[in-house]
Amino acid sequence: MIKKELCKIISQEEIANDIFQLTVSADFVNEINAPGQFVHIKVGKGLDPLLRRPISISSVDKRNSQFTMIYRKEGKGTTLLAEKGPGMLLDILGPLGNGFPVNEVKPEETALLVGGGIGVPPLYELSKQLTSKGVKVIHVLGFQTESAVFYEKEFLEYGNTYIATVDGSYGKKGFVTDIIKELEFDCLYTCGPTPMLKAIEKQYSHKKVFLSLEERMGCGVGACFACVCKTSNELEDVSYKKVCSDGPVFRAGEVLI
Amino acid sequence: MIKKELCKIISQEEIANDIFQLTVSADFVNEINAPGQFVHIKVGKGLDPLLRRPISISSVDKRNSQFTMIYRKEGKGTTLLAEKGPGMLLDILGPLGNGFPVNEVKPEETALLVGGGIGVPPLYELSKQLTSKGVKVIHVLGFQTESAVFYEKEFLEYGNTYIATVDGSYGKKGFVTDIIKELEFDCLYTCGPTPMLKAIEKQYSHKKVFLSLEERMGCGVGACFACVCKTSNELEDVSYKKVCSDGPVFRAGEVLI
Amino acid sequence: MSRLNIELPGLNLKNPIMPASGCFGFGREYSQFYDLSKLGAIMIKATTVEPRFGNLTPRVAETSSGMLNAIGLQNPGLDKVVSNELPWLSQYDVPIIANVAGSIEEDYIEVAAQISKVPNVHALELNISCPNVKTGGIAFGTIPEVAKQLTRKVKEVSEVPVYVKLSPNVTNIVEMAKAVEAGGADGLTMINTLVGMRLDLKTGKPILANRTGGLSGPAIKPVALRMIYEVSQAVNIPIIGMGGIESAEDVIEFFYAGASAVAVGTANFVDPFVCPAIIDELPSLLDQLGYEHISECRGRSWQEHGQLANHRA
Amino acid sequence: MSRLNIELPGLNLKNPIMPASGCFGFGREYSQFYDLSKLGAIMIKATTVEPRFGNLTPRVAETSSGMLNAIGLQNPGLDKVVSNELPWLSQYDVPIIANVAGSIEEDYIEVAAQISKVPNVHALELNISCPNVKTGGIAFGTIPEVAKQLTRKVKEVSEVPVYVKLSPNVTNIVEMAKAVEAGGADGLTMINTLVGMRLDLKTGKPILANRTGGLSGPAIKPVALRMIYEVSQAVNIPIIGMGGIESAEDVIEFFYAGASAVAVGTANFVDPFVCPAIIDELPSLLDQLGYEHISECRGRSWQEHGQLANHRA
Ligand SMILES: Cc1cc2nc3c(=O)[nH]c(=O)nc-3n(C[C@H](O)[C@H](O)[C@H](O)COP(=O)(O)OP(=O)(O)OC[C@H]3O[C@@H](n4cnc5c(N)ncnc54)[C@H](O)[C@@H]3O)c2cc1C
Ligand SMILES: Cc1cc2nc3c(=O)[nH]c(=O)nc-3n(C[C@H](O)[C@H](O)[C@H](O)COP(=O)(O)OP(=O)(O)OC[C@H]3O[C@@H](n4cnc5c(N)ncnc54)[C@H](O)[C@@H]3O)c2cc1C
Ligand SMILES: Cc1cc2nc3c(=O)[nH]c(=O)nc-3n(C[C@H](O)[C@H](O)[C@H](O)COP(=O)(O)O)c2cc1C
Ligand SMILES: Cc1cc2nc3c(=O)[nH]c(=O)nc-3n(C[C@H](O)[C@H](O)[C@H](O)COP(=O)(O)O)c2cc1C
Ligand code: FES
Ligand code: FES
Repeated sequence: MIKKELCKIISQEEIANDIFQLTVSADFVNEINAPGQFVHIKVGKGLDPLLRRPISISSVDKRNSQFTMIYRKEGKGTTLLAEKGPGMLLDILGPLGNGFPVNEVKPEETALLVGGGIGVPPLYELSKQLTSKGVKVIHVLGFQTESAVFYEKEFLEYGNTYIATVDGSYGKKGFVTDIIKELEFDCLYTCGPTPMLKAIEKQYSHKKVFLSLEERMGCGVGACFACVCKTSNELEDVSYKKVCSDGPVFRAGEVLI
Repeated sequence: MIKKELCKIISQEEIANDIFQLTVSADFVNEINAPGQFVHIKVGKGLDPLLRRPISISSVDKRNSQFTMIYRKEGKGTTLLAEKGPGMLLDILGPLGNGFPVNEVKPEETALLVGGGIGVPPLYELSKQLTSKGVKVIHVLGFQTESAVFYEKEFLEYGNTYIATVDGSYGKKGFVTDIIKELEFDCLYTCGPTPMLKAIEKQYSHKKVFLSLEERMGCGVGACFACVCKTSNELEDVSYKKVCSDGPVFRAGEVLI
Repeated sequence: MSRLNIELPGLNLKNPIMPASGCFGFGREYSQFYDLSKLGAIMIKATTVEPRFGNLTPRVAETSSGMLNAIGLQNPGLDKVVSNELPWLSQYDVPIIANVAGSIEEDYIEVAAQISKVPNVHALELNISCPNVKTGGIAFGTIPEVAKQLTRKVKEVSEVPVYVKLSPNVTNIVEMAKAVEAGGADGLTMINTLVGMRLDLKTGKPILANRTGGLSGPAIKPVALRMIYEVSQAVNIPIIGMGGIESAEDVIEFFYAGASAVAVGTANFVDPFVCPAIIDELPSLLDQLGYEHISECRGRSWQEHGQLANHRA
Repeated sequence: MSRLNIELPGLNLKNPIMPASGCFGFGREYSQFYDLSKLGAIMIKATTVEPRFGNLTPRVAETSSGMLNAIGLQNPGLDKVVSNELPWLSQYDVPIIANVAGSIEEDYIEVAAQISKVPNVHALELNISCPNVKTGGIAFGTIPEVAKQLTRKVKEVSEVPVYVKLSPNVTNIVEMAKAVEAGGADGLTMINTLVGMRLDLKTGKPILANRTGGLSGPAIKPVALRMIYEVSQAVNIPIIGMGGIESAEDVIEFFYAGASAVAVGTANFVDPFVCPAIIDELPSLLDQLGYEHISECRGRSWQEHGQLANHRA
């Protein structure tokens, strides 16, 4: 069930340059059923900005009825969000969408989690859930530059973690795709910029791959048709999927990216 | 000189039902030159609401570089304003307009100050300044109902204070105009709803009367022609006045209300 | 007894609040949030003869107090709407207004003929004003004679009353309204979106793949009110008003301007509960303003006080 | 050397930022805040032959991200503007664009002939689009042939280049633009305000004494951008863009759409320092976006990359 709730901010912290980690308490954490789901946040009370902002859930603490998000301060909405402090209330709609299927990989198998920039956060909860199931996880995380790197330590707790930066200021210079070439895995989960997703999809068309897509959204719940993508099989009954309600996670090959 | 300044809120308090007293610190207090001037406040940081809100200065504390306003929570802007607390910054443009001429009444003479509802606040600083000059002041203040009454005690410090309420729940039942009929004075200063100003102007056409007008404003500084009123003398060189920059205080008879 | 019920051609509304076409899909999504029977009516997403995928993405862009959309009339097509969506909606006690779109006259006629036969479709909304389709659509909405002809032909085949949805992107809205009234329209719905655009600061290119899109939301409310004010005084058919409504106060403002019912579009995206919230707030707002029934508010902006049947005491 | 200078017919602008007509009076008030020589130009308040008092008050109403105004072209009249306002403005090193208004053709012609002789008036802005005057004004701005004739006649008498200010309240803005270009216009300014309305919740009556008014501010920015985008591709004369600009980012967006300079209206009321603030911010924004000169931004939304003279490195 999707809920709309006024959630209290528990903490907010800048964990890398312009990258914020935001924890809120919410009754609807019980409704979160997979890593990779997202929420839709009304950043201000008035009309400015008007629309909600989609942000992924990066980790869930059901015991304390809390969940955490990690976002980059980009434009108007996230800039305003970054100004909020503990105790304030945030109007959040969630949980939304379908997340990563953790059961697609068996205990003892290896999952490769590939994240790019602000696509990294949802992989964190995924990693937690996979390892707790006994799956071996490898993380490959790409960032622009050293100051944008976050959560290396956190990911290391769950498995091998490779970092790539575009400018080579940290980790390996280059793209995540350069690193993953050399790795073995049974299932790949990825979230990040579209070119990265495309490259991965192409490279591993024979493998089991799950991608999390991003698209500009209106409603966030499947009603407005803003966030559609075409399905690969044009002959199918319905030739499109909605990122917000059918996704954001799709099996590679299912949709055209 | 008109300044635009980020003013820190020193205190804000609800002093009657929906009536708020707001004190801010501002460097521009030195520029305030008469009671009855006003400021133009940007209530929020974003675009909602878009326009500034005109609010009168109700008292000035030059020593501490502070001034106070009293306003009624009415619509969107004042509702947002009422939510602000000490320490927050407010974008204020001021001081604006021309206030009440305190020199139009001599020491020992009697000034009658007549305020209606939210027109009462600017009279408070006026009363302070007149009494400090040795003028005798009488206050006649009208409100809707008991719960809307404010500042009776404060005005009493400076002179006789009559209160009227429309529903008779406090003071005398009726309108200020009923009370002032029985009073003697040399000069009358008034601020309040237009019907009240009209009645007073008519009743005392032979007397020295100064009125503070209200009009919906755009710029607040005289540039947009939103707030004009006609001058009484159509033959004059300029047949209109701007409430924001020529007023808000006018001599009765000078403009058509 | 009710203070909110409104009778319009084909529509017996328990209250005058309905989601606007394209902002509520076919109701399924919002049925997660509340019982759709609570609504006065539902305006479903535009339906065309064939399924349409619509425009490329991005399809939405935010603006100050508004948003642009260029969905491009994506919909599953007449057959699916008739066989899947409408039967599903029939579980709710709520009249459906079917939004009818197309590229050529024949399209409109076919959709109208078929969809108006479905029992829970109580009225049609002829979408001659979608700014996001390349052929046809927009021209129907800007040339009075063309709009009139189309209205007439759709009226001939429709089994339910026909409301025509007007485009605000015209020099003379009254002329358009009168033309479709002359064509036999039973009512008007207005306004559709204003054509607008945003550019991406980094690339310099349009944010929307379709380049331009339709502006909706509170930003357009003053334009909607003005047009309803003008049109309601010039025609004798009722208007379902829309454009930026997000509160009970807004609803009253639209009634004052001349609307007989209203639709809520963009605000559903901001708050999925906005329609039931408005419905719940209206009675106390009526109390506060001194009206017994919401219909007393209609046209107050232009009616002489004497003219009002139920004047505020 | 400068990164902001722009040459337009009659106008040698040190930067492309100017206050919009009606939002800056004749400059006196804002000269309290900063040195007016800092501005690219000043568009002064509409001038008519005779002094005008304008409409009754209230003349403004707030809307979401916008405002309505119905000033009604209040101004001291041609003689006073020529004898008092323009000489006062001549103390500043800033070209003046005189906004010319009237009810009948002869009015425009007389104002244009006289005011264009004043040395610091470097261009005229023909206001055929004011929505707040009852006679004349609005018709000039909505009928292409009428606008073209008026432009031609004003061109005949004007001693400086003539820019025509377009109304957005038309079905086909490109047609209007082409008509005035054919009439000899040296440039366009766009957009004027959209006609809108607000009603008072308590009384049910229009807030504005004039009932309807012109909608300005950020709410209309997407409409302005779309119209400039369309028109700039269809005409060969430059456009001074306006409609909701309040930041340096907005300026770039208008250039991308196809504007060659911009005017700032409503934002002056929100922040009297907005024009100099934008001027000061532009260079670093250009740096950030990788442009040497602001003119490189012009028309990027529709130009092929190859077409650009100074493409971003
Ligand atoms: C399913 C999903 C999950 C996401 N999860 C995260 C996350 O965990 N962390 C994170 O930092 N970002 C995430 N994003 C991207 C995030 O939504 C945008 O960065 C954010 O909306 C930008 O808002 P803004 O107001 O700062 O930017 P502005 O540019 O001012 O926004 C203007 C409009 O464009 C939309 N928009 C701008 N960029 C994007 C984008 N990349 N994707 C979708 N809409 C956009 C905004 O929502 C808004 O409607 C996610 C996006 C989606 C679709
Ligand atoms: C010179 C002057 C001095 C004033 N001093 C005071 C004061 O000391 N205390 C006080 O409580 N009020 C004062 N007012 C009235 C005050 O400006 C309005 O109550 C306030 O603007 C309402 O804003 P809102 O957002 O709450 O209402 P909304 O109705 O949401 O405002 C919508 C728009 O209408 C304008 N508006 C609404 N009511 C008025 C009004 N009565 N006068 C002018 N504009 C209005 C607003 O400024 C805004 O632009 C003064 C007005 C003027 C012109
Ligand atoms: C995403 C979106 C899709 C829309 N699709 C349709 C449509 O299919 N048919 C139609 O007639 N109007 C459509 N509209 C217009 C709305 O029904 C409505 O007229 C307009 O948005 C103004 O109302 P609002 O400001 O409350 O959104 C759409 C609007 C939006 C925002
Ligand atoms: C109060 C006010 C008065 C205006 N007066 C005039 C005018 O006299 N002549 C004119 O051509 N435009 C006039 N305009 C329109 C502006 O010049 C401008 O085209 C419009 O406001 C859009 O720009 P903005 O959104 O930046 O305000 C006026 C606008 C406002 C808000
Ligand atoms: S955002 Fe509305 S359908 Fe996905
Ligand atoms: S408010 Fe602009 S002139 Fe007074």
